[in-house]
Amino acid sequence: MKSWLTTTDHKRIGLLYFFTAFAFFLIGGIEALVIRAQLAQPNGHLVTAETYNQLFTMHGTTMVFLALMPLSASFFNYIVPLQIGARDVAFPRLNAFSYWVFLLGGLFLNASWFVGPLFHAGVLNVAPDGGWFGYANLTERQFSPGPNIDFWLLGLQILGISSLAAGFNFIVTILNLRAPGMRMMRVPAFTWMTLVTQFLVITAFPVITVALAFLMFDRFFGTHFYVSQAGATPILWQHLFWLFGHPEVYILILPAMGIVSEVLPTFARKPLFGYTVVVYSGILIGFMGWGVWSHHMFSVGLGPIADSVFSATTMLIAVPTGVKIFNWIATLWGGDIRGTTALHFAVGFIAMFIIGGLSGVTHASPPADLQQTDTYYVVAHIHYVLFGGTIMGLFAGIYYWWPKMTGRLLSEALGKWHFWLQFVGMNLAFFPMHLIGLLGMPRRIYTYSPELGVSDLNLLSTIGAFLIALSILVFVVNIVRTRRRGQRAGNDPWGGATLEWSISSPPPVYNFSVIPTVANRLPRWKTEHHEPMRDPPGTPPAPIHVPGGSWWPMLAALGLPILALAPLTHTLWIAFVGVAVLLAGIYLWAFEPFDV
Amino acid sequence: MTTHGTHTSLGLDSRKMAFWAFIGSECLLFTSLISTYLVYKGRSVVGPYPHEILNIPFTSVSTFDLLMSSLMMVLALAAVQRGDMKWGKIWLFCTALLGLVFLGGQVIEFTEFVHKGLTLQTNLFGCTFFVLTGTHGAHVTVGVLWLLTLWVRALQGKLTSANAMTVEITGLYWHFVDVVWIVIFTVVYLIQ
Amino acid sequence: MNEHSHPAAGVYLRVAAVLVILTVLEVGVFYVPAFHPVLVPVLLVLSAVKFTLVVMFYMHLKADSRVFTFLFGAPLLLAAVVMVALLFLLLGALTLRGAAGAG
Amino acid sequence: MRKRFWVLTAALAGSGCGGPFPQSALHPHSDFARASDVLFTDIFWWAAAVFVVVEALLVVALIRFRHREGRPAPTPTHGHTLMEIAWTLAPAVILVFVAVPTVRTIFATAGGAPADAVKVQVIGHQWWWEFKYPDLALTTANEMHVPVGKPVRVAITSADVIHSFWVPPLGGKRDAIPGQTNYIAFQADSEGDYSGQCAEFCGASHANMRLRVVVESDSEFGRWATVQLAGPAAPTPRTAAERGKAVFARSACIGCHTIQGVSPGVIGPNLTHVGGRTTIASGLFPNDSAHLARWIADAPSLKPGALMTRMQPPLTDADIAALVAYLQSLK
Ligand code: HEA
Ligand code: HEA
Ligand code: HEC
Ligand code: CUA
Ligand SMILES: [Cu+2]
Repeated sequence: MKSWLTTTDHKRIGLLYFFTAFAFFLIGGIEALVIRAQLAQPNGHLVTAETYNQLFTMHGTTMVFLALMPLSASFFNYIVPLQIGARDVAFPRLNAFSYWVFLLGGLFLNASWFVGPLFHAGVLNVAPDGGWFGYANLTERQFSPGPNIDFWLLGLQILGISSLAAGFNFIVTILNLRAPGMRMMRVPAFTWMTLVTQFLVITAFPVITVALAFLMFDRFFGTHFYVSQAGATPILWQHLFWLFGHPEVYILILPAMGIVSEVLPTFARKPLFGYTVVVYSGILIGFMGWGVWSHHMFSVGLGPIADSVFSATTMLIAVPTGVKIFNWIATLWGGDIRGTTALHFAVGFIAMFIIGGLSGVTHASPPADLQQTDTYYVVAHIHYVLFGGTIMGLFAGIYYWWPKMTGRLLSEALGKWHFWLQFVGMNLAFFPMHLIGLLGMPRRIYTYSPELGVSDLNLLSTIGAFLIALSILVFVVNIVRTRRRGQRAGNDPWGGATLEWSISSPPPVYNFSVIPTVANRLPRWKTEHHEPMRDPPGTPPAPIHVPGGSWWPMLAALGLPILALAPLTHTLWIAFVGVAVLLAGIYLWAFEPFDV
Repeated sequence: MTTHGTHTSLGLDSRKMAFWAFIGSECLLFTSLISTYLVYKGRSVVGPYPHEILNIPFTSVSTFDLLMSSLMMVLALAAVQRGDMKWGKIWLFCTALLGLVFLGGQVIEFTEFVHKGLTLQTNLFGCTFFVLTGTHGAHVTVGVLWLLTLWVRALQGKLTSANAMTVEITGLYWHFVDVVWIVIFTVVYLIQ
Repeated sequence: MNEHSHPAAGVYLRVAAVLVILTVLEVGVFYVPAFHPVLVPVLLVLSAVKFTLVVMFYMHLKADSRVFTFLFGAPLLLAAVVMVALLFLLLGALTLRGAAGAG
Repeated sequence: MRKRFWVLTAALAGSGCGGPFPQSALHPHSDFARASDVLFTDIFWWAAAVFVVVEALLVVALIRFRHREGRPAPTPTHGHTLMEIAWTLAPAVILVFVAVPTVRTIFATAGGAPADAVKVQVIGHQWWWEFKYPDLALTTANEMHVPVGKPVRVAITSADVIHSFWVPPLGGKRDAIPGQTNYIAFQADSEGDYSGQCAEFCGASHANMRLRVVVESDSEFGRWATVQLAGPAAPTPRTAAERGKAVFARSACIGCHTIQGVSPGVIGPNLTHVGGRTTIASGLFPNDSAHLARWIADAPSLKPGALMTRMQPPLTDADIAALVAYLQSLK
């Protein structure tokens, strides 16, 4: 127990990330199920308007910040150091800090469901309710007097710190801890996409930090950053939010694209087609992702010139994305494709992401988007890219790397059930939403009139959502079953080309008994140019020093939610406690002897 | 935290690299703040307005002070790298002291503004000005704490030329805070 | 590690002198009415020079690894572009609104 | 299969005249809506083509190259420059065909309108719509009337938070933003009663912030305007309506509602001609006695968060009945 709390081992932290994020995914999913149950019929009254608003806000926020990002992070943690032949990440304790901040931030946000009575309100009353992009000025104290928005903005502020810390850590890890011979153009595609993602993180998060800080000042100290009566404009929030928000969606998709780029070659037994192009297009997507944010604001009235410019830049992103897709198909082409569950999910990713991408292109055309924005058509788009894309990709990664992470193979039979249920379920749940939106149903409404003529489609969608839930249950059964009865994995159940497969599953604490020297991009494969490398010996030739654990990252992390309690409860002294804890953690951490 | 200090793929110090990435990230933080200041410039519906209140001579002195602290900082680093801990200590202390002087100046400035009727809540100028310069001030505060920590460690004899990298990184932070001020001084104070 | 590439104290002092002179110039320009038409560009250039001097010499970017230049320079460039874009979008939206819609 | 379903339903929506899908964006009834629709259809077919081609390639690859015993190990191809160029250029070219009409339509639908257009000012409130006709000097709420076949320019703003004005059959939405005015322009091409809805999340009753646009002939529009311009109907002496007027005048109503010559409130909708509307509470309920009575007694129970609070002290049933009679008399 203690060893898990103080761990600085990237593999353990990876597992902690996985199970925590998966729990949040279930919570976000349950929120979605309640949403779907409410909307199964017109004039539904399962939940009140106020509860519904909290549900979709927390659903979006949870899925984005507490489920998908940290699920990706669990692979960054577990896999990246293994893929580059490192003993750990560059800053193991900072890594632990990131995890604890994430956990505490997530708990802080979700605590809002239950702590209503402390704020003289009921349970299920004070959770955030301004939508996941929390548009000002609805979020100002004047229009949202309760603590709901406070929970949201403080929680996001905490989570941002976690992501930023991880961002610096992984950039340095990938740039600086590669095994000898592993030049940048030999780095596996997943690690490459991780690197691009982290650059997006460290540049995008400061912007939302500032946006949230303004909101915080407005709510707690009476400033007027988003108050039009004072001469300001609430549109500033939208710019700052989407300056962050659009890079954020690529933060969510790029890791999944990286996973797919690993899974396809392994199961087609063919190198990734156009590796260099795939890597560069990933970089390009990340880069271009910075120039398109106003496509979320076509209805704001930015003027025809701005609309045209942002429309064009947005459409351009289809080019590098398409390039990736074509290269993936070309990877399969001429291969010897083994239909494992991981491959199913990777192919599912491609098939579904195309739909989401193409609806994205219809959004990118402002006059068309004016009929689509803020309707279920957008909800369809986001779930095709986020669920059809990211979640599918992450499941591909889970089935692919689970044996590495636990030493046991997930059941393929259950895996196929999981995949097909999820595939059918998601299309049933999200495809009708295109039509629902075009037929005039706005998003974020807790009820709709039967006159709209979308009741049947909504029912269909709800049925699909419950099918997805069923598929997730199958997955849960699969991991529980695998714990005891799963087939042993050995070092390399799939015949992978990259370094993580050269060591035992799960790997020893020190990862590599001898740090491998890398001579090419596919070290463990035989190609026309080279023979496979020799895997490191099972036991290290000399004892390897492994750093012990540390309590201080957790202590420092604890300072943050305490600090956040101060504004939430309007109590100054708590702020001093928070700062004291934070500083204590940092000082103890900085002066603790810790050698790697 | 000397992680893999000896063997890195780029032959660069990991902490220093992380710090440069951090500074890159901070660029976007300050850009967001400065952009907001600029966007809202001249949009306050009530006074006081910048030209009525900003004290250029006073702030010029603060700017000079911060520039000099940067000089002290590089001198401190050079001394530590030479192994000259005597001067290392002196320069470190001077850097921190000048940082404190800057903060003192900011306290005086803020108090004066409040007396003249400009608070956080008064108008958009107040909001954007105090939050921007306040964020910078918070960075200076962290820097001063950090410098003083190093100075105390040096007094205890625990900071030696072996820790030159620590001092160098502190310096990176300190100079960055200085260049941010260079921009703020121009954009907020001189371009009214 | 790379002490040799670090400039000596003399260089630091000279840079400091230039920084001070530039600051004096900035404030001077601010007070000379003749400069008012070109105040903004002049000030921007002067402060950019100061910025560059500190980064190049005090932060040793001039002599240090290109990796650091990239880690700092890329976000800085991005930041600059973002700032310009924001100014266009928001100032345009706030002041030209009437004109845009009146047609 | 999925696509066929789409096309089928889209066709369904297109053929049924307004009927089953009153808020459909696929069934345009103005030049603005038609421009968006034409563009969308155009992009949709491009997207459909890309979809079919790419998914087909994927499926063919999966079937042709699935694992079979005895298949020789694949040759390790690493890439192909010409192909890379080809599949970079092909999407780029398609996008040109999407981007050019897009930009053209953006400028064509930028909200410009001839000087003689009917001008309507739309003000979003939590959670109802206020409509002002500056040229006609009249104010109404929740039901907007415009003449058919005439250019209409709508100026949109908000009194509190951000809303979005959206009547799909007449065209795309524009946000109602406090401190800013946005414009759309359209020319309705057939008479009818179109429904719309606030499309930007604006708090508790965002779902209940609906509206209607009545597109009518020029003469009917003129008649409507004349009625709106007149003062409120005077209730017949010694009827419930007259008692209602008295109740209104001594209750909190006057603080929030305007009835010309009776009360000046501006927090809620103008009630001068409320009896002439077909719905109340921004398109939520039919304007009948039962709903009016329940609304007056306890609006928030019908519409979560409604800023028309329960009257304190509560009105008696008789008072409410009188108020209903009065409001219904205000045709
Ligand atoms: C994983 C996350 C993710 C990804 C990858 C994307 C990808 C894209 N998105 Fe999406 N988007 C979101 C998540 C994502 N989006 C979310 C969460 C929102 C809503 C936020 C909210 O309001 O709550 C949103 C909203 C959103 C909007 C605003 C809609 C509105 O509110 O009105 C727009 C508008 O342009 C848009 C466009 C695009 C485009 C053009 C892409 C492109 O990157 C897609 C590119 C891919 C393809 C095009 C398919 C593959 C390409 C080919 C096969 C080549 C050939 C193709 C052509 C020639 C067209 N998205
Ligand atoms: C980031 C990823 C992500 C993911 C994965 C999902 C997944 C799902 N989403 Fe989500 N959604 C968003 C991101 C995401 N969503 C965002 C950003 C918004 C916008 C929010 C806003 O407007 O602010 C949104 C909004 C949104 C809406 C619109 C709400 C509205 O506008 O009013 C709807 C409506 O149907 C919806 C539905 C679903 C469904 C049915 C799923 C399903 O796929 C969920 C599947 C998961 C499960 C079903 C969990 C399984 C649970 C069990 C099996 C129970 C077992 C229990 C135990 C073991 C204890 N989502
Ligand atoms: C606190 C302010 C307030 C008071 C007092 C008030 N109203 Fe209202 N009223 C509103 C608001 C706000 C709305 C719009 C609510 C909505 O649709 O969300 C409204 C809506 C209405 C409507 C529907 C109008 C329409 O066009 O749909 C009627 C009818 C009405 N009020 C009648 C009354 C009567 C009668 C009284 C007095 C007994 C009264 N109101 C008192 C604020 C008030
Ligand atoms: Cu008004 Cu939503
Ligand atoms: Cu986007």
